[in-house]
Amino acid sequence: MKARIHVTLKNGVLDPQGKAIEHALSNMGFGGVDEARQGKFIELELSETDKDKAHENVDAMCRKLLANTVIENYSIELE
Amino acid sequence: MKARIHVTLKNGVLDPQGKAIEHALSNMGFGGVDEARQGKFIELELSETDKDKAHENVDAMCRKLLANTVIENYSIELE
Amino acid sequence: MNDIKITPEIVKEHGLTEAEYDRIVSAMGREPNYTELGIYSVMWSEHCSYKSSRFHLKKLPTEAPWVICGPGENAGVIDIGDGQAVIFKMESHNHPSYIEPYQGAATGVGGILRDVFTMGARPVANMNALRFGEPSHPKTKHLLAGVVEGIGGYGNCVGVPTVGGETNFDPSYNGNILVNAMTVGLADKDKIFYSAAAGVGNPVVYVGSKTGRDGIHGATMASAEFTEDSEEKRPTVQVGDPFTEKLLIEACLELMATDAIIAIQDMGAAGLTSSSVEMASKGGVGFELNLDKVPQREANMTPYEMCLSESQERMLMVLKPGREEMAQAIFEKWELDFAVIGEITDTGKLTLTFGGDIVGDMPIASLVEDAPEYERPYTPTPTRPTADVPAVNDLNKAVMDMVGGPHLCSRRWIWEQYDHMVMGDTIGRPGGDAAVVRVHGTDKALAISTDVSPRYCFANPVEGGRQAVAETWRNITAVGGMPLAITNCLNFGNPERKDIMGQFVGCLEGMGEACRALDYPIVSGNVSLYNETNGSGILPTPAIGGVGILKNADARATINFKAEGDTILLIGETKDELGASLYQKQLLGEDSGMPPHVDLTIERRNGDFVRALIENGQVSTCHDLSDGGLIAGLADMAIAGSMGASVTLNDDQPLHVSLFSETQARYLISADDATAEDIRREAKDAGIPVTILGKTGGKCLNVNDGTIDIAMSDLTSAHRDWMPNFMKNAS
Amino acid sequence: MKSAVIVFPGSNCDRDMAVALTKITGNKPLMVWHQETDFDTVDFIALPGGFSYGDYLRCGAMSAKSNIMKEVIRRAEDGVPIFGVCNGFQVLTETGLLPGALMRNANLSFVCKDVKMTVANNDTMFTADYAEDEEILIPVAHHDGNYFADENTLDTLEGEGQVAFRYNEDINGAQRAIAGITNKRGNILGMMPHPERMIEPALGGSDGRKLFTSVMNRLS
Ligand SMILES: Nc1ncnc2c1ncn2[C@@H]1O[C@H](COP(=O)(O)OP(=O)(O)O)[C@@H](O)[C@H]1O
Ligand SMILES: [Mg+2]
Repeated sequence: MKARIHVTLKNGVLDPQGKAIEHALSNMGFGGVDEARQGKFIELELSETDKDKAHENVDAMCRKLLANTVIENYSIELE
Repeated sequence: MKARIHVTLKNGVLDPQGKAIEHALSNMGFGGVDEARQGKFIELELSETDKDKAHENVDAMCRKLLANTVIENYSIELE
Repeated sequence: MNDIKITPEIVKEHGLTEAEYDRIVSAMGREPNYTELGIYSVMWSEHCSYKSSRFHLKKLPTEAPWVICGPGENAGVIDIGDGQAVIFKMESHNHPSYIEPYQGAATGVGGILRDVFTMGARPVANMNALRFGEPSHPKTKHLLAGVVEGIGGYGNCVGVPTVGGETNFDPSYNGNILVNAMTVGLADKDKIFYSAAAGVGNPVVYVGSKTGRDGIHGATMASAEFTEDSEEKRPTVQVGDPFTEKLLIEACLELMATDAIIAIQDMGAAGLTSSSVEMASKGGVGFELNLDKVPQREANMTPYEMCLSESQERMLMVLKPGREEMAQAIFEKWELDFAVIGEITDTGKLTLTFGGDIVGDMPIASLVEDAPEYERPYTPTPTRPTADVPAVNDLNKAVMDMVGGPHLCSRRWIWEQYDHMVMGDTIGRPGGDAAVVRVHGTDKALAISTDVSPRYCFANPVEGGRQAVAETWRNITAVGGMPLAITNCLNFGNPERKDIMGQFVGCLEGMGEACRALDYPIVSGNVSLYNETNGSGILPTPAIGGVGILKNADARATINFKAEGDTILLIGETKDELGASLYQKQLLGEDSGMPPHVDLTIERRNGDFVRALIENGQVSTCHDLSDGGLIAGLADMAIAGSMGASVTLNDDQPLHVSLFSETQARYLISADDATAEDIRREAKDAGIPVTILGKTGGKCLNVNDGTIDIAMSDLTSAHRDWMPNFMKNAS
Repeated sequence: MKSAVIVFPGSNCDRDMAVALTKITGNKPLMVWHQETDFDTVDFIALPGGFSYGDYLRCGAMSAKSNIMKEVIRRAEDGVPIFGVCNGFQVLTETGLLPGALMRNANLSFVCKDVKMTVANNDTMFTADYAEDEEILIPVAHHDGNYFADENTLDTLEGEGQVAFRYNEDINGAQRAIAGITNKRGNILGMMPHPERMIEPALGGSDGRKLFTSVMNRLS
């Protein structure tokens, strides 16, 4: 089973990478970008076949390592 | 309109971050992770309302800035 | 894959000529299979075989009483006393850095680090010599930003300080940037590791990262000219993993503290193939490798791919029998792969098995010794007539333009992205002449400098070759160091062109002369040819990396003026030498005439004099003169010292000559009046030209009572800001 | 003063820290590998700079989960002084021993240079030898030193005197120019600048020494 995890910054947390992207795009002449945010996208290949168990597991991974819940949110998709 | 962009390493390109995540998860006692890959997830808030134009635009942004097409692939979703 | 029939097209794709292919067939006594062809092609590539350069490299002086190991091993080794040795080398990563600047430069740093720690040294300093196209070229910013980030990204993470380098811009590098990286390491003299394999039956061990399909054909790419479609060769780019490199350094050094290793070699260009062939060839033995045992990152890798992969952060070792378990425990502690992949044989062959079959079987000797060697025809660069270089109208503006322009401005924007202090021994930081790094735990220090003036090499290769060597010698001297030996990275265009080959031969001749005259041998180096795009080559760029020693790290000089009211002295004579100068090129847009002459006797005499002044504590402020001449040197010292200076130049030459001439073997020093007077007398007695120029202090740089009068605040900001302004909005 | 330096895979200022501790305290520190679960009793624990686990995922994230950090957390609870520099600071925030997070520098570039900073609170065990508001020069070398915490946390930090050092110029975008903070109890300090690199004139200055002597004096 594959887990697709998005780790994004919480609202209100400054995002230096996103800001830099906004800046760079506008310098390059790309107009009309009102905001840019950058997060992480992590894909895990799991041997688990039970969806519920997998979700529980991946959720623990996110809480304990993959996301820093002080500043980040995460979401999990399994397929 | 919102653009959601995934930037991932091309197949076969070494992913040191993914490798380290794999390692760390297994050290922490999370078994059953056969592979981990890390990519970027970028969200853009666009003022463009025409979907085709937006796509064209974002595609150019990806090629010129957001992805390093030498080693990375990208995909775009608009909503 | 070995069923693929070898056709002339396939041979050509591998960068081999028909004649070379015939040579392979006769060496093997049969047609090679696909894997074997691949292996021959990388072993016989320019990059691995030095086929165009070997003949001339042999002429370089490589010996001195303090040389422990000269060219031929992974890096050069010199003795610095007290049972310690310095191990160093410089290497190019030009082509990969043009294609992917971050990863190209990063893996360049990784590769040169491995060359040095594979010999038993702990790396203690990195340097980088960089050349980019003209600032206005659309790619320059992007390449500069990526290269600097890549060098920093790798070096910072590994924890080896990047302490200096050089950075030039010239249109000839528009399509071929140069990224040359140098590593300096320290080892115990009796704990140096070599690559010659020995002992039939001994295990061949693979450690480090797993093998993937990275950079296959990298070595052949580095040996081919760029054409428009080489941007298509992209998947050959390798990704560096500095974290793994750091672990590899620690694990190798830990194993090296035992007696388990017989031979060790990093897997560089052409990976597993070239490392095993070189180890076997040096030891006069054969290798049998079982490719099934190679740690693999990807599924279904073929023997061809495994042999040619340039995955990074891997090493090959021959261990004493029975030490495998102990060694394995060390590598496992550092979380690195460890695999016994074969053993030494007495067949003199490289034998490869895979899935129970023999997939390659080649005589080692033929892979190495039969590699073609070309004495390529060349035409010496014609001597140029001397040039008459006129004065410009506005000298104030000239100084501002030069000091605050791309060629002489501060490189701070670059080195602030490098951790230049980690390891706690950097006492001479970037921004001065040579970098100074203490030999940990002693009173000694190493002085390190990389230099070459491609303008001079183009105008007159022999003079340029001499000058490059002499300039590193001078930079080391200017901090108080005794220059000991050099490494080099010879970057040139297509050697199949007679004029390019003429540049190569000329530069080497000049380098050799300078090395001999200065007792400053070459102990390692690297050649990068075919730096050419669509038939237009780079300026000849034989980058030199020099290493010297300060016996007492406290007695050293820095470039900043220390106190107001000190006397400024010029050591050495200024001649009318504005041919091929920066002044001529930048301000007049011309490049003609002969470059400054390097008189090696004078070089040595002036340098030895200055070094003695620093060693005995009379001088702690010193700067050698190079690009931009006297005024550029003076400006550097004033800016670094945050104070002005007033000087008078009345040497019977036009003022623009006194200011901008690039006459060699000159130093500026400053000292209090009494010491300055002593120095003047000592110089006179020694027959060394010395001129008292003026005084430090004030808020302006003032020449000849206001003929030049520039506020230090303006000069300082122009010098500081050019590069950050230029790099704004780079991506 | 007996100290320990924790070594993670990828730490690279561990030797620098050990040299500084040896020179200033006169005792060689214990070097403790991340896989250990226990080590001798010490008076002071340092988490050095570097790129533990390559700084992959997030700086300090993986080290924060290592065996040894469980023990470090236990000792911190016992009141043992803990000092994290650069990557060590990042590890401390990742474990939650210190509040907030260290994000990518605002201009996204690694920065290595001497920085003027101010001792924002000299009434801590780590800063007592400095004068009030003393201006000191200490080098930084980091890619992720941009200190972030929500407004409430920042107010609390300031209100409780937990801000130990502040940059005099904006070098990385850190909120309220915060360069180093302590925990509420005052036995844990995390800072981005490297005092261990500024302990003798040959290195460019000695302003880093007082940090170590402060702790020494407090403990003796
Ligand atoms: N790419 C670089 N990386 C680090 N330091 C650099 C780089 N380029 C230039 N420098 C530093 O800038 C200073 C000036 O360089 P350069 O003009 O080449 O010196 P010199 O003329 O004395 O050889 C030196 O201290 C050098 O080490
Ligand atoms: Mg110099």
